[in-house]
Amino acid sequence: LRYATNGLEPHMIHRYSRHLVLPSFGVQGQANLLKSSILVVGAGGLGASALLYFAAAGVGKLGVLDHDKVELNNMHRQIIHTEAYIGQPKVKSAAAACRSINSSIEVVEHEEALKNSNALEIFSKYDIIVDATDNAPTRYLISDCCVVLGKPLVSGAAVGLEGQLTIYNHKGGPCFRCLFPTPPPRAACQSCADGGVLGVVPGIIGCLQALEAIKIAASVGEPLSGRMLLFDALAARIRIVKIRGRSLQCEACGENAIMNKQYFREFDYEKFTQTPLCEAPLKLNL
Amino acid sequence: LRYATNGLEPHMIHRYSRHLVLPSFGVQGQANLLKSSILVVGAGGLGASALLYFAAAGVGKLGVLDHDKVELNNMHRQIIHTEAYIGQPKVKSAAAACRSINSSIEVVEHEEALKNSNALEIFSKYDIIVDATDNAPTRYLISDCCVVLGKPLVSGAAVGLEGQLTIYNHKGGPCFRCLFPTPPPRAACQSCADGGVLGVVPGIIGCLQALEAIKIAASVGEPLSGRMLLFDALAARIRIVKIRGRSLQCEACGENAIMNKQYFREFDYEKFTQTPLCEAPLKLNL
Amino acid sequence: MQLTIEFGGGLELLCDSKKIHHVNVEFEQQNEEDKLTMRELLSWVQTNLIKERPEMFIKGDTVRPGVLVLVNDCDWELSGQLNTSLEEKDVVVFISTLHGG
Amino acid sequence: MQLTIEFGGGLELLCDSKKIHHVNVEFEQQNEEDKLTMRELLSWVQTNLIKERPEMFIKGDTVRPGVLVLVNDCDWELSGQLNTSLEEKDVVVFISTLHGG
Ligand SMILES: [Zn+2]
Ligand SMILES: [Zn+2]
Repeated sequence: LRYATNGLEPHMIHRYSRHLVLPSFGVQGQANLLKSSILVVGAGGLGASALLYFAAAGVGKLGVLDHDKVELNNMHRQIIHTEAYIGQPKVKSAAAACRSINSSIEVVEHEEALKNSNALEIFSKYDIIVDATDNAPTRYLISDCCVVLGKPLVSGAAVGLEGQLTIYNHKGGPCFRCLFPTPPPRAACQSCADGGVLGVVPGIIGCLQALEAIKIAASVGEPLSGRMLLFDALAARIRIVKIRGRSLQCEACGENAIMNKQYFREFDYEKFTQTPLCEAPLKLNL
Repeated sequence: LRYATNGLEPHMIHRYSRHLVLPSFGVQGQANLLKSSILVVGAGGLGASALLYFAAAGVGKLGVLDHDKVELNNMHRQIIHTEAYIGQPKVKSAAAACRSINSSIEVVEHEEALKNSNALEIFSKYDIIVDATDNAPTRYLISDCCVVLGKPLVSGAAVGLEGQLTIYNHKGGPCFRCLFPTPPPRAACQSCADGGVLGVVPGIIGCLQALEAIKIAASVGEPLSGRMLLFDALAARIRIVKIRGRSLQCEACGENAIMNKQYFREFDYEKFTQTPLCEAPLKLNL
Repeated sequence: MQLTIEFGGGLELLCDSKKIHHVNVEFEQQNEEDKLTMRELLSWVQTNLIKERPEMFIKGDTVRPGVLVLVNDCDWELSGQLNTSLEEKDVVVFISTLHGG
Repeated sequence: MQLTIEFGGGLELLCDSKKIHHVNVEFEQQNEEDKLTMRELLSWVQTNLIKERPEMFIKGDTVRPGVLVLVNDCDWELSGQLNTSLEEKDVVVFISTLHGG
């Protein structure tokens, strides 16, 4: 077999050979991926598997953003962190794991909480944003920031034994606010901390987020935009449903949208959703 | 919150707290999992993610069987192996990774090729077998061995941008031979080595294998038995289809089946499938 | 009219943790062309299936914010929302969006 | 008769790498109750869709070993295999089983 190598170095040809021989991915797909940059917001249950597969696949620049530290009760699902990193920043642990499986990519550590004041600057350095966070205000903040900057957003969520996945703000598709213009009541927003989660469920959704972001970065296939995947792990049922397109009335991306950099920086996401951006973890009393 | 702890030690209650609070999993599901034993045959693309989630979730005894060494061209999909282990046995590398994320479970290394002569003895030590291998003769061998020993088999496969998943030989469901009594022609059996594979595709299937095996081990939910999941990564389409039940004519599990320990030990899987159990890897000429 | 009604994303907790309901919805047909719409179905569901915390399902005359409604695997925004008319054997899904990870 | 015919697991390579085919299959109806069966469809597919290596699709009078056939997401073993009769708008999937990992 002989291929056009498209500027790939010999060690890359060897490492990614199983991608290069794929007719529907090939040298061009790999070259696109190596030139791409992806930011994963959240190095928890969703981010763990997504980050490892991004690093392995050869995303050129891989950003990790988180402000938490690794805890023992993360270990049942956050397979990117080893016990040796308990008590240390998740970003540091996750970046080390990514580098240990692929030393030839750039891994960037953003050890900070995501806020209105830093989101635009950080997001603007990446092509694709992956939402691997765990609360409603952060999800609105991330979506709005992606709309303002025109970045595609691969959004995953998992609680209990269910997961959900879609792509927002991609090629004229809807943003998070198009689907959810009004935030849900706070009682409807269970997190993995208070509701629990079967560890492998965010693992599956995180892998699917990695797949969708890799497809966008490599320019291959049909992205999961305008569609949503609904996963029921207990029943082993998966639905992929058709969702609405961009809403003309959307405050973020509609015809008369008020969202811009200035408005974004001043928007109060905690007040809007009646939920703090960073929740104090529930303490179990056993 | 206060729970019956069912013999779980305090460090386990802390580690698995997000499982314990799940009404549909809970303390009983976790206790079942901690008492279970699972063997993963193959520490490659499928085994990589499956093993990590088994270890994280707290499978009591986790076996890894493989005879290969870690190579650079595995790294794009086999996220369990770090660059530091290139050239070393996959079993050693995978076991070290599992222990680094959960030192409280037992990890057993089987560094050998699976053969008629060792399969019965090894499989008999485990409750559930996970087929994460890459060729047709081994898949027949594993299924037959599970039928002879009465073990459920969680079977996954991935090539190119597609994946497949089902459970064989579980609670009266079909075995691999019920579906495929006659082996396919050798030209129809592409491996990841010659056909290529997008790294995250076996990652997704491996996670789904982990989920299904965890459900069986914990006795929760509806297993994917009598059903098969068909995954098309490029199109982002997933079908879960109904497949035939156990075949009365099946040579392995049917009414007049000839398969038993003796017959199994002497069956020539290479001749039956016209394929060697261990293929020499394709050399790329770039 | 035979319908399948499913709940997910935690909404099943409002109906005894049962996710899938095969139901027979009777409604008063004023004339031949009169069809059951999602507007009527919502109130039928609230009366017949929701066992607790109805405020987690309905707000005003529609579902509460954060609930996606799917008719035959398609967002009801695409079929007319409350005015979507239903046919025999349709599958209606109510699913609460998840935020955890 | 309008049918959707899909190929997967590598079988699409036999038909110009096209996975989904929306087709109109005409067949000679001897009488009113005469229905198109999978037996006739197999030979129609072989003639009209398979462009190369037909031996990778058919062996004898049925599909080659290792190919699963699904009619409306259900294994054709459950509906009578070659004798399965088809209805308007049915979806027939031919998928080769994978062994890689
Ligand atoms: Zn919008
Ligand atoms: Zn059988």
